[in-house]
Amino acid sequence: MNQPLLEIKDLKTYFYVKAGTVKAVDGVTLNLDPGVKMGLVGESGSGKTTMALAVMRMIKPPGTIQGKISLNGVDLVTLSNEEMRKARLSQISMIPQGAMNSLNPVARIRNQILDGLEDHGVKLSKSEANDRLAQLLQIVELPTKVADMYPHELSGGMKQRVTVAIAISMGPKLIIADEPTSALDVVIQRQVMETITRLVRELNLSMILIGHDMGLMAQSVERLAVMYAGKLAETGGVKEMFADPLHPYTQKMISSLPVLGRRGVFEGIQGIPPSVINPPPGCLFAARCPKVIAGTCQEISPALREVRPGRWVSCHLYN
Amino acid sequence: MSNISRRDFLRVSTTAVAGALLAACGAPATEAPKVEPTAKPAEEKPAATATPKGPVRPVDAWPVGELPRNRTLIYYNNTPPNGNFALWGADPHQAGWAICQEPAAFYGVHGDKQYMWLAESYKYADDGKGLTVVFRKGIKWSDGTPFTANDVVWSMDTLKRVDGLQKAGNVKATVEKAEAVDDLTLKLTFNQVDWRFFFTSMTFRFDLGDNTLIQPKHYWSTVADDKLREDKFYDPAKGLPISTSPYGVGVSNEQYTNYDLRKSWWAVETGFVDKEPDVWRIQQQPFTNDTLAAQLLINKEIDHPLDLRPFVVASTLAQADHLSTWTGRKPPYGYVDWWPISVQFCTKKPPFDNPKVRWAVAYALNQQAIVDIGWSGAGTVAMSPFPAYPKLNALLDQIKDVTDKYNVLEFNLEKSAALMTEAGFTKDGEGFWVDKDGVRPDADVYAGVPLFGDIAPVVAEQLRQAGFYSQHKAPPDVWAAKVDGRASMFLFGHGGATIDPFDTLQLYQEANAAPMGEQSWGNITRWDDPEFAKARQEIKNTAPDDPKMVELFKKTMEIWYAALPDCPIVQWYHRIPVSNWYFTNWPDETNPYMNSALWHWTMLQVVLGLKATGNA
Amino acid sequence: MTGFLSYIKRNPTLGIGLAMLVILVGFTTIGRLFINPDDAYRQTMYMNQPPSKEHPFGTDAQGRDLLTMMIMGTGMTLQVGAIAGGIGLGIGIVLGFVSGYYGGLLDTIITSAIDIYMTIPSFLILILIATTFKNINLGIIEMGVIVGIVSWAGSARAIRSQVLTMRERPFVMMAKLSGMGSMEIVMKELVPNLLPFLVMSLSQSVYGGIMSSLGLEAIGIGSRREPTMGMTLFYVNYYSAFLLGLWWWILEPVAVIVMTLTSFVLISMGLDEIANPRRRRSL
Amino acid sequence: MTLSYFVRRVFFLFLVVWTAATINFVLPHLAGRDPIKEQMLIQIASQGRTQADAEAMIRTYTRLFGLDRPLWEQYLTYIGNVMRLDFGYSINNYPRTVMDIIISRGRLTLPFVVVSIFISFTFGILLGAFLGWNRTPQWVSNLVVPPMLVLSSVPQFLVALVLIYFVAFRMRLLPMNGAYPRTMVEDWGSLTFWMGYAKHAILPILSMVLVDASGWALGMRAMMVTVEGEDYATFAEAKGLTTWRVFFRYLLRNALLPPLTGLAIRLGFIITGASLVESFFAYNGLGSTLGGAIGNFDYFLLYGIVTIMVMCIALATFVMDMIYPLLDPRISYKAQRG
Repeated sequence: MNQPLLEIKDLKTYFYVKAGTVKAVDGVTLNLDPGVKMGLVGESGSGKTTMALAVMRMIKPPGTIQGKISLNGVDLVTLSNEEMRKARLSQISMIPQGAMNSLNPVARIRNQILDGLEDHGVKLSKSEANDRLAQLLQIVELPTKVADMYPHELSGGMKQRVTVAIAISMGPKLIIADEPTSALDVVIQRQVMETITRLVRELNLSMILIGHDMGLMAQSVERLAVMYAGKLAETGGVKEMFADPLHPYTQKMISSLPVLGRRGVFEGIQGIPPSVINPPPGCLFAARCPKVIAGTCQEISPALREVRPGRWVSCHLYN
Repeated sequence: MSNISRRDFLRVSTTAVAGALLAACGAPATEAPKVEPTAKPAEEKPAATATPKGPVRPVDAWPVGELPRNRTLIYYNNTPPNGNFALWGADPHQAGWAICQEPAAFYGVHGDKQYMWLAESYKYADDGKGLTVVFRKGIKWSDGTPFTANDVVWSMDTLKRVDGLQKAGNVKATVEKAEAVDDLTLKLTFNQVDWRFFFTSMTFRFDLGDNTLIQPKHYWSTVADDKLREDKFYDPAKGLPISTSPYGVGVSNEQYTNYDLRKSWWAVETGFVDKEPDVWRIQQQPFTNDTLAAQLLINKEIDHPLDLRPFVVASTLAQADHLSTWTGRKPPYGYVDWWPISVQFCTKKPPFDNPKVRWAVAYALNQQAIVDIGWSGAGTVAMSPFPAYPKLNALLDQIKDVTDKYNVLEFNLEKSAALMTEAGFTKDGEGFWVDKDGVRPDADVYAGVPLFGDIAPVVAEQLRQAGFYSQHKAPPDVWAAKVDGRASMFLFGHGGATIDPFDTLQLYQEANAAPMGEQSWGNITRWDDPEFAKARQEIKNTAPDDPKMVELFKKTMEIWYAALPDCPIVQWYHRIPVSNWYFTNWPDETNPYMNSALWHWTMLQVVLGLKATGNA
Repeated sequence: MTGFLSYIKRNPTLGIGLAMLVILVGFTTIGRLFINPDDAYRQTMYMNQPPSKEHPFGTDAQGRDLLTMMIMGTGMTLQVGAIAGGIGLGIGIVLGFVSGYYGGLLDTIITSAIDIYMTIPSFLILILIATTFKNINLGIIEMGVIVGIVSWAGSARAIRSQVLTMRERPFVMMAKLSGMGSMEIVMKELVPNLLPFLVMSLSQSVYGGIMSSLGLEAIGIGSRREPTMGMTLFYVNYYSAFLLGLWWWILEPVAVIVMTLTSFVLISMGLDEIANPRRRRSL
Repeated sequence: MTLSYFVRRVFFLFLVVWTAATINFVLPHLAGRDPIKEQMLIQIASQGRTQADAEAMIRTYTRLFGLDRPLWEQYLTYIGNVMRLDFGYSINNYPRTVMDIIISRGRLTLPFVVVSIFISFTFGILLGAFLGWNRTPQWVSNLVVPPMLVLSSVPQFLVALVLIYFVAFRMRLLPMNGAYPRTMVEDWGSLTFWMGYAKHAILPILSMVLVDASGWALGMRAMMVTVEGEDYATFAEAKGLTTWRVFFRYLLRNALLPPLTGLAIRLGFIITGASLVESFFAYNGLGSTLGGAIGNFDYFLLYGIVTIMVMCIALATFVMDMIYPLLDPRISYKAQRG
């Protein structure tokens, strides 16, 4: 456990648009050890998905990525485009958000799975390919005949299982699951999530699970990171965080859950999240913060620091 | 695309000829044969086919293969016949294959030349109720069958016998009986006096007339009467179409039609013509637009287009030295056609049933401005419904007191307004004439597409300036609009008159002046006047060179001018730039052996006059 | 207003399109104050004059002042487009809503009609109508009406499919449950929600109307007198302006046409971003 | 493919043709026109006939064209004739039949129109996809899109005029007019003829392609942007696929579907557009014949061409309907397309 699998240092993802600079992700620092599952939570627009895309280096102009994202000691930001492309799926892969639309509607499942393999240099004979498909589909609990079907012939849960099969097809070290079950109904959500957690455990992968279902988080992840307006508010072990939230935002968030630890979706806090276009200086939560320190919070942006082992928080309260 | 309809409009204008009668003038016509550049007296040479003079034709077979460009005359016309040389059903007029037809005689008005052709001489019966035509010896159809007077008899009989054939009017109306006295002599018996039959029905001039196309009896008598109309008369393998002409049809398709010089021609064989034409092939291509035609002329790709707009002609001449026109390189770049243009009135429709209103229009029109604006000055005004030809001009000169009294060229808005006020009109707030109910009379000027595109807008605007609520209209059904009487005013040409005013006067036939509600196609103005009819009848019975003619003409025109069923505006010009690169000796004002339009019936004469330059 | 401006900043396509349209409308309305409309018709001896002080846009072969013709003609062409677009969209809205909202047999009939109509090119029908009917005085209004009548199928189909998706949205369900009548739901719920889409359809219909009228006029089917852009092109062609090198006479109507059509294309594209949020480029 | 789908599409095909044919039949009657009479008027006037004589002639031709029978009988005969592709005689080119003219001119137009459509579509689609692609630098779009906007709204005939003037007239690089060299006879079996035909077709094709491809490209560009916003586009990239695979298989492949449905309908626009272009190149094909039929008011020819064009378009739509489910698996042969 000496070398973290993923090491994000001062990651900034800015979009330079006409109206100004959108600081979607602003100075996030985060470590993820091998085999660890981390939850990433925050309100809509807090920069979770952007951060996930930044880690995959899939930010398009006018967006930019600054900082360091190293995976197994390799800085992804400095990789060539081609190297980065190869790293996707084989090193980091993604389980996308919209299960309904994430598969190419005009291609058979077979091709959508094999395309990824083929473009990462895996050459398979026809029978090898069939074996591989059968194996992958079996892992995600789908019948083999799915391979020859089109996406529109599958249910939402089946589609999401296909994306999971694709995500693990090259045996990556890290999986980023971006609200993987958000589009599914509750029963299916649970089945799919069980499959994902089972796979992550069996294959010993690391995972970043993005979402706002705190109950799901409590069940699925070991560590939790809270994002607010493009910045990291707090990270720590999931149990610790629930038991003793440090950041006022985290505190409000957890206290607003109806029944702690059970299924409950974090819907946010009263007040409006701040605009991330040309954000003001100071703590962005200051305007909504019940414990605001007048003079300081509005002026100085709090740094993220480790207040106790494994607990990082960015708040002037803990200076 | 609509140049085709321009042709349609041209062809319409010959309405005159139907029942032409009486004229004391058989004589002048028979004296007419003169020395022409291409025809020589037959007796001077033995009939020699074996030793042609001049350049030897590089062909043994007919139709011929590829020929040098400098022996190919390329001209624009409407869409080529596309293997459709149907004679009796379709109207072959201006279809471009007049080259395949030879008449009894040709006439060129600009040089006042008559070329006796298949016929050697003709003579009217003393009472004017008959005609004898003698044809030349040695004429052969292209398939070798000798031509005889029986062919002419058969042609005329067929026109009389079968209903609904093209060009049947004159023969049906006039010819009682056609018979062949012998192989070369045709004897016609008329059911009325007609001193003009040879000229109107057997002589090619311009694109005019109800000419009887003389057809090979031996071919057509094998076709059933009810199949005549459908016969396309085309099959190169069988040598169709059969004709006496030096040119046969080689290839005819969608893109072009080749008229190739045949292996032999009766006129060379008999020595009537001293040598074969310099033009070995005539290629007819479809005319589509002025711009392209001008560019092709400049690049020497074609030799002869249809007539072009004055601006285009000027610009084209400026870009190429090898081009010339009838008037050389100066305006008006063309010759006067037989088709002077008038603003014509529907004289049975208010308010134009009132001569005062018609004259108000005449005073409102400034003819010279129409020429200046519409044609940038390249043209002349018309003060009468007659084309400006020598014999007709001479006649008009002798009735100067009438034309001075009724001067349609006078532009005088006060007189115009005074006449309108007299007719009971007042002006409304916007300055337009309204009748006593406050309604603006319909004064739209209908004009065909696109022939009048340059002058019609000017006419309409001039009328607006004078208070007529007028607008230039060119709907697709412009023809029906006139004939139905929906159009109150329309631009149109008239005539047919070339050597004698009768053909034009004949337009205003009382029998054809249908009342409103009926279609009137013979006499579109629907104008009808008993006095005029009587006077015209007298002209009909009088020879053109009779001294009485001037008096009669004066009397007739006095009635015409007073009533003014149409107001003359401009003489019509054919402005045709021709290429002198491959062929020279095009007819022009210094050498007016024929009018130069190749789409006319007289095409053969123009082609025979051309000389190859040998330019590569 | 400032909100509008700041929106335009984010949607420059719409902004440029609107700006071009405003310029054109301004050109034809404000321009009218400075010219005598009669100059667009009056022929003079000054033919084929290149641009000069007296005639800033030059003159045509009939000696008409091209500046005046452009000012008048731009308005007329826009008018034809507006009439055609309005009528086309009007029919499209009625059929689209009826078909999309009520469904059933009515929908089947209307959809089949649309399908058939779309298969028969409207330009051919236009030609048939314009050449068949006697004595139609093809003025600006008539032109607009004819073009409008034949060009409803596209917008009807598009509106129908929008209504179909709208119909399933929760707020329509709510409205139905709360006992609103069909007409009320259409007017109070569907139309406001489809407004950006309808405006976009209007813009497209106007574009189509102008395009069709230009096509007809360029081949000579139209009012010979009015200096609409299509008729001007007809005369450009008729007088072989290109051969004569009268560049101003060609360039001016083409510039107006390009600007007009482009403005409507841009407006449609811009409105599309509002009407079709999925097309917004995601951040 | 189910039988019922096939039957339904065939039925639709006939419905379209029947509708078009009926419009053709009804319009002149609605307008109260008598095509024969009008056309004969023009021809008769040049013969200088008496009224009685002219009426006899009109009677002859009315009988010949079958216009003297009761309306319903005319209609049935007419529909029957249309189904047998018999449109009667062209009034202006009598005794040529309308079908004869359509075939002999259409065969000159068909290759040139098909090639035009093919080139404009392929080129426009690729260009549009490229411009709409998020990997294409913005400046490329800024540079290319404005001229395309202009080009797509310039009348085709002006493009034709410019091309003729510079390429053919001034530089003499290509022939100015005609469908093939006038020293050749139409012979589709000969390679030389094909070469000549091709050489003459370059400029007309170019003047249509320049305008048309711009239109396709603009439409395709917008489609690409939409497709790029789809989740599957993002996921495709996350899969680490090669750039080209993402571009062709995931983006272009999906963005292509809506334009493809428009392709069949586009056929009609192309032919009408061709009518002016053809006349500028003195290309005596179907397009300029349509123009001529309008100008001459050759009713039967006009209606024959319109019907044939509608048939072609309906047939093309039918073929598209048959192929489309292969391209877009979401559309099954069973379901009705909405």
